[in-house]
Amino acid sequence: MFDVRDLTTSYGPVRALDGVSFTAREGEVTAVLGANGAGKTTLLRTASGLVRAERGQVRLDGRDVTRAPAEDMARLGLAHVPEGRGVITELTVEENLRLGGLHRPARARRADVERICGLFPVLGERYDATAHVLSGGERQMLVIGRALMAAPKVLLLDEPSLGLAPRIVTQIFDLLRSLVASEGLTVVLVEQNARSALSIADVGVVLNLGKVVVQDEAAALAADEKVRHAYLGF
Amino acid sequence: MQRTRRFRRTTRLAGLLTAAALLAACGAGGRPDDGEGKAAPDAGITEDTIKIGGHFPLTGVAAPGYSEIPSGHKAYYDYVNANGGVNGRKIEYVVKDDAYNPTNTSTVTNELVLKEEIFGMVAGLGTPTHTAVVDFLNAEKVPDLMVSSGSLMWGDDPAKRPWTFGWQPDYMIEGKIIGQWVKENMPDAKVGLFLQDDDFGRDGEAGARKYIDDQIVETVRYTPGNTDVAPQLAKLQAADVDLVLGFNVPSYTALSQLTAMKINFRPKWFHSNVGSDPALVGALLARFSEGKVKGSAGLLDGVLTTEYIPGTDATDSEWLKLWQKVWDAHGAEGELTNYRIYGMSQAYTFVQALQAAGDDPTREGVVKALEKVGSTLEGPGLAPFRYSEDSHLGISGMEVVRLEDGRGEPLTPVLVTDIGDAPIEEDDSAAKDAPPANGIPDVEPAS
Amino acid sequence: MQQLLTTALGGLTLGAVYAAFALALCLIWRSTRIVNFAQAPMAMITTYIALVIIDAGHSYWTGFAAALVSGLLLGAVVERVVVRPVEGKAEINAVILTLGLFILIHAVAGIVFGSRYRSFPAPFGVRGLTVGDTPVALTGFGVFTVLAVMVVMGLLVLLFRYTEVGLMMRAAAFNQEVARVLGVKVGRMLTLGWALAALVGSLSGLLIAGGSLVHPAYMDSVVVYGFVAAVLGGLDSPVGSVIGGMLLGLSLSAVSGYLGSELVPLAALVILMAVLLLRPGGLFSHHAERRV
Amino acid sequence: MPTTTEAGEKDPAAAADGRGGPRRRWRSSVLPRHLSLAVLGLLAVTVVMETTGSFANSQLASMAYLGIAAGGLTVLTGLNGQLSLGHGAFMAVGAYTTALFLDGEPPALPLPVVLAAATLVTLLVGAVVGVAAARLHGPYIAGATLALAVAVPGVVLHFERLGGEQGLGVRMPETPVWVLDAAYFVTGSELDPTKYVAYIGWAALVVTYVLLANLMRGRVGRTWRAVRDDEVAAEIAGIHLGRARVLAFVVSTACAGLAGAVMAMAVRITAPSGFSLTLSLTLLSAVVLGGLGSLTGALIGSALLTFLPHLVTGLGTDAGLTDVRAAELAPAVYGLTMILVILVAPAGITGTLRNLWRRRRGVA
Repeated sequence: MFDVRDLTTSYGPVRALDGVSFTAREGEVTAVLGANGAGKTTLLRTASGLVRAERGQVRLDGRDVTRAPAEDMARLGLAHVPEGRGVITELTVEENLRLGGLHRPARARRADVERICGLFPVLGERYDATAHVLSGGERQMLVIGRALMAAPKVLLLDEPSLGLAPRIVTQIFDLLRSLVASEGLTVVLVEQNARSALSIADVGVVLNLGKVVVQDEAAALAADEKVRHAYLGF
Repeated sequence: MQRTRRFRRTTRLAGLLTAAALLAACGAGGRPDDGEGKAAPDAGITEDTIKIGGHFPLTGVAAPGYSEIPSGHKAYYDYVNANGGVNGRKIEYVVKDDAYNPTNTSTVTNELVLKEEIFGMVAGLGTPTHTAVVDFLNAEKVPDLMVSSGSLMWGDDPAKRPWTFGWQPDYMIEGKIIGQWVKENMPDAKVGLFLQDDDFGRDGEAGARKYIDDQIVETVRYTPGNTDVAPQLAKLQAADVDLVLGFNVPSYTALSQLTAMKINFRPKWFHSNVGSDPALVGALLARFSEGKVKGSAGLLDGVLTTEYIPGTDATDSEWLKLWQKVWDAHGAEGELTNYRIYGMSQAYTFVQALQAAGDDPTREGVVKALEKVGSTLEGPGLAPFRYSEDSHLGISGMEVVRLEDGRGEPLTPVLVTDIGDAPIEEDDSAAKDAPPANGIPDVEPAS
Repeated sequence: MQQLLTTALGGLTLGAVYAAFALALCLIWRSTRIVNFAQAPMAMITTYIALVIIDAGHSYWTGFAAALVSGLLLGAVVERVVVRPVEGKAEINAVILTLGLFILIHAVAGIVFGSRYRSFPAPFGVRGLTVGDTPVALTGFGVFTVLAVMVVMGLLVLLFRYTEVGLMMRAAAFNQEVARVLGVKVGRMLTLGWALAALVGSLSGLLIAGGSLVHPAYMDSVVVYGFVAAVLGGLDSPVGSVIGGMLLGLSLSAVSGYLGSELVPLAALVILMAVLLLRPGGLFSHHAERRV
Repeated sequence: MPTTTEAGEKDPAAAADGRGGPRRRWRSSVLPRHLSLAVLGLLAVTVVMETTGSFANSQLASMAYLGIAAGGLTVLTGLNGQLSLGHGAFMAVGAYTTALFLDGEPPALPLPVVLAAATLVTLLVGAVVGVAAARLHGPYIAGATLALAVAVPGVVLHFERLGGEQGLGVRMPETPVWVLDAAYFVTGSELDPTKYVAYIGWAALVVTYVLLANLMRGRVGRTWRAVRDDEVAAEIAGIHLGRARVLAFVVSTACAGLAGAVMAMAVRITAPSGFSLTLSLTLLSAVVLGGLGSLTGALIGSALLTFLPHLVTGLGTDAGLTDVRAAELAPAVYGLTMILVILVAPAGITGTLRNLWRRRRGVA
């Protein structure tokens, strides 16, 4: 369970997050939606410790991790896949995967690699290639796979659909959905592509100018024409 | 906008006013005829002090070694001052760092002459560096004595540079003496030249070629700063050279010895005086002499060189005893080295020149006195100075020695000569000069 | 023929030294995308530390080890105290900073150690070896130099390719933020990168000094040649650095022997420009994507 | 680099003019302002020169050539973001050109023509190097220019005509009688050769700075800044990156050439050892200390480098250090200051002062 309470963050005089609170339940996908600049990315960056919170709390399974440094988050069970995919293109697929499981014992890691190559066969095929040669969709699979290597409880995904063809987006979202079901993951999915996100999410949280304006079941949000028009753009 | 306009108006006004004021203040009449005016005969000298200056590389790549010379000067002047000075005047030696960079030499010489108002420049070091200031010193009529360099420029044309004097034997006569010795003693040797790529190497080569042009089979040059001399020595080795004549500085003597060892090159070596300093080079090489007797200069054994003043190896020389006494009493930190002895020997000559200029020395007086009695001065030099109205070149000769166990064993009497086609002659007259008991010269005023 | 061989062997040992220096530059470049122009004076200082220890009567190897350890520490301290604040800022700031460090360390060495020449010992002999009856222009220490550089290069390759620390260092170098969220202590990796680089730099200092003379400026020419060597190899690759160093050593030795030693710096410049303009990725790059 | 370090970038007067009137007026107001500043500067120099001794005059001459070169370098580094560690080499080109043209009795060309020729020759060399350098970035350009700085003295040694290690003496032509008369008429004192060179240096500096200031303020300057700040954006805005870089390099090297010419006359010799790496690094520290991208900063930096070593060495000697150690103090202070400036006040002296001033007036 991932819990955010009254989270507030500023960049200099600009307040990017203003008292955001919501809860992402275990085994569910929580979609965080909103326009460009609404504070979605800042929310994830603050949660994972890359940006310092000014006020408020981030809790992981009831434990306060607000002040924990970003380097410790993976060990605490939180995996953050930053925007722009975050594949280290200079390293090979294998090395990228290995990086995901740094704090795990060697044997568990080897098993994980096998499991992930099973989930994403394309990674197995390109195992020794430099990540530089991967396509956009393959890179997205690689980062998700790498995040899973940490055996996280909570997975924060930032704009996984960015720049991908709709067909690939569907493919990745389907995969994500099945992962949540099989692994019991808690997923927080930040998306501009609200329609696709809501299609796989259980809950939706809508941000505007750093504040939560609506939060509801995904289906209900998708059905609410007012919210859709005002904030979600479809 | 307001501000700009006001600013601009102020600017213009200020400009006009200043210009007007300047014109009014000094616009009176033409310029008086250019007179002598400038030479200040009494600059740098008072009733009880005389201030002189020198430029040396105290920092940078040329500093190792050379930076010790001024400390020798200072020690000797302190010694003289402690014994009452010269005619009651204490000598103050102002040393400036030029990092062996002519630009800096020019700056610090300006400082010495124009700000410190020194009486004279003494022992300014280096050919490229001193070249930068020699014309200035002559134009300002500042005595420029005992330049620490063996270039011919300091003394071969007194009409052009009347205020400048050399001190050490110039590289050309050294080249001649070495050349003649090789011709007479090793007529069958195939000679290779190992030269520093400047006037030092060039003048030395010119001197040597007067005698052994036909024996020289290969010439290589190194650039100071590039410490890898293996390619140069490999070239000499390939030419089957069996005698290397080195006109190089001491660090390159050590480097060439080490490199020759590395590449299995075993010729006979003849290093010019500048590069042979057996104490320094010996100490540098001692580490590599592979278990020979306690820190001896084993690697240098058998190396030929020349000497023109007694150095630290001349343990029974009265001069060395004097220098040691002076250094122990007035020296800075560190030991007595040949660089410091060089400085003290120059300082000794300067004190003589000052005495020769009389009770009230003037800049011109010193120069005249050196021209008049310079060739008769008795000092540590093994050969007399060539100072006269026609030549400002320094010590006229040297002896050829072989280094054994860190000491120079003379192979020849003192040989003296001059630049050009002057013959080489034996002249031991100055070699027997001994220092006065109190260690301070006593030269009669020249006039 | 003999001259060619001697020049080549000399170039090889010299090249090994440039290679070591290029390795150090490459390490820092990999970890912080900074070219450390102060590498040479840093190595000079650690060589002096070794010299002080050896002159105090300890063995060569004690001094050798002390120099490497002090290099490690110096690198870490410099990264933490001086370089950390400019990491990720405009490239030019880091360059100016390391140049400032260059001038400062130089001057401090001049003040502390004085500027006279001192000789530096070398193990394994400094006399040319003989193979059968033929003397060759290679000393025991020269062989050690080449071997030491090869071993260090090998160790670095192993470190980067097969160990977790190496992987983390590379990750930290390529993408700090991603590395952080994956649990890499980026700051520590950067410090480690500088420390290792300074250690390798110290090694190059010791290898240049061995059997030769040292003074505060004795490493200065290596600043330029080491940089050229690193660029030849692509700045990013330890193996490339070593090959680049060797090639440069051979070429410069040949220029010095056959054309004149005053042209050596010019030759280095020409080689550098040719590589930068024709093969920006270095001689051994597969994909020329580097922005130079 | 923070944009606030540029000379008068946000000067209230200029900004006010720019807002207050049509573009034409903004442009036309800059030149007179620079010119009046120049006249004022020359007057100040004259006053200082006439009230100080010969040594101070010679120091002012050094400051002038350092200032000219630093001005050029600050344009390149501060405004265009290219770092050159090889400006000493370009000064060498200017200096050697001057020495060659002044060789001969009387010299073949009048002095202003010689200065122009030195500038032009260096400019051509700079153009060649600039074309290559424009393709490089950051540490690569630094390394390449570093190699250049080291290579040029070697090249000089290679050609006999250039005098080898000893270099070429620079024969300063006789001061023309009308200049002597005019100088006496205005100042009431004799114009000695030292002072003459110092005046030439400062005249050259003022001309250079007026030209540079106008360039910086104009379209060209904006182009350079745009390239420095964001290449991609600049390219999208239609700026030819390579051309802008080469132009900045050429302008900057032309300054170095002129500086070299003045240096040759002030030092009276050009020798390879005068153009060591130290010179290039000295120039760089001048612009960093003063504040990158600011002409005032370059001038302040060169003043510091002219007067500081003297001061620091004096302090060291007074504190009882040996001559050798005292001599190392000056570089130690530079090095330390360079580091501190980058760490604490990356805007340099001028930038920091300006920021303080703004903060006090509550503008920022």
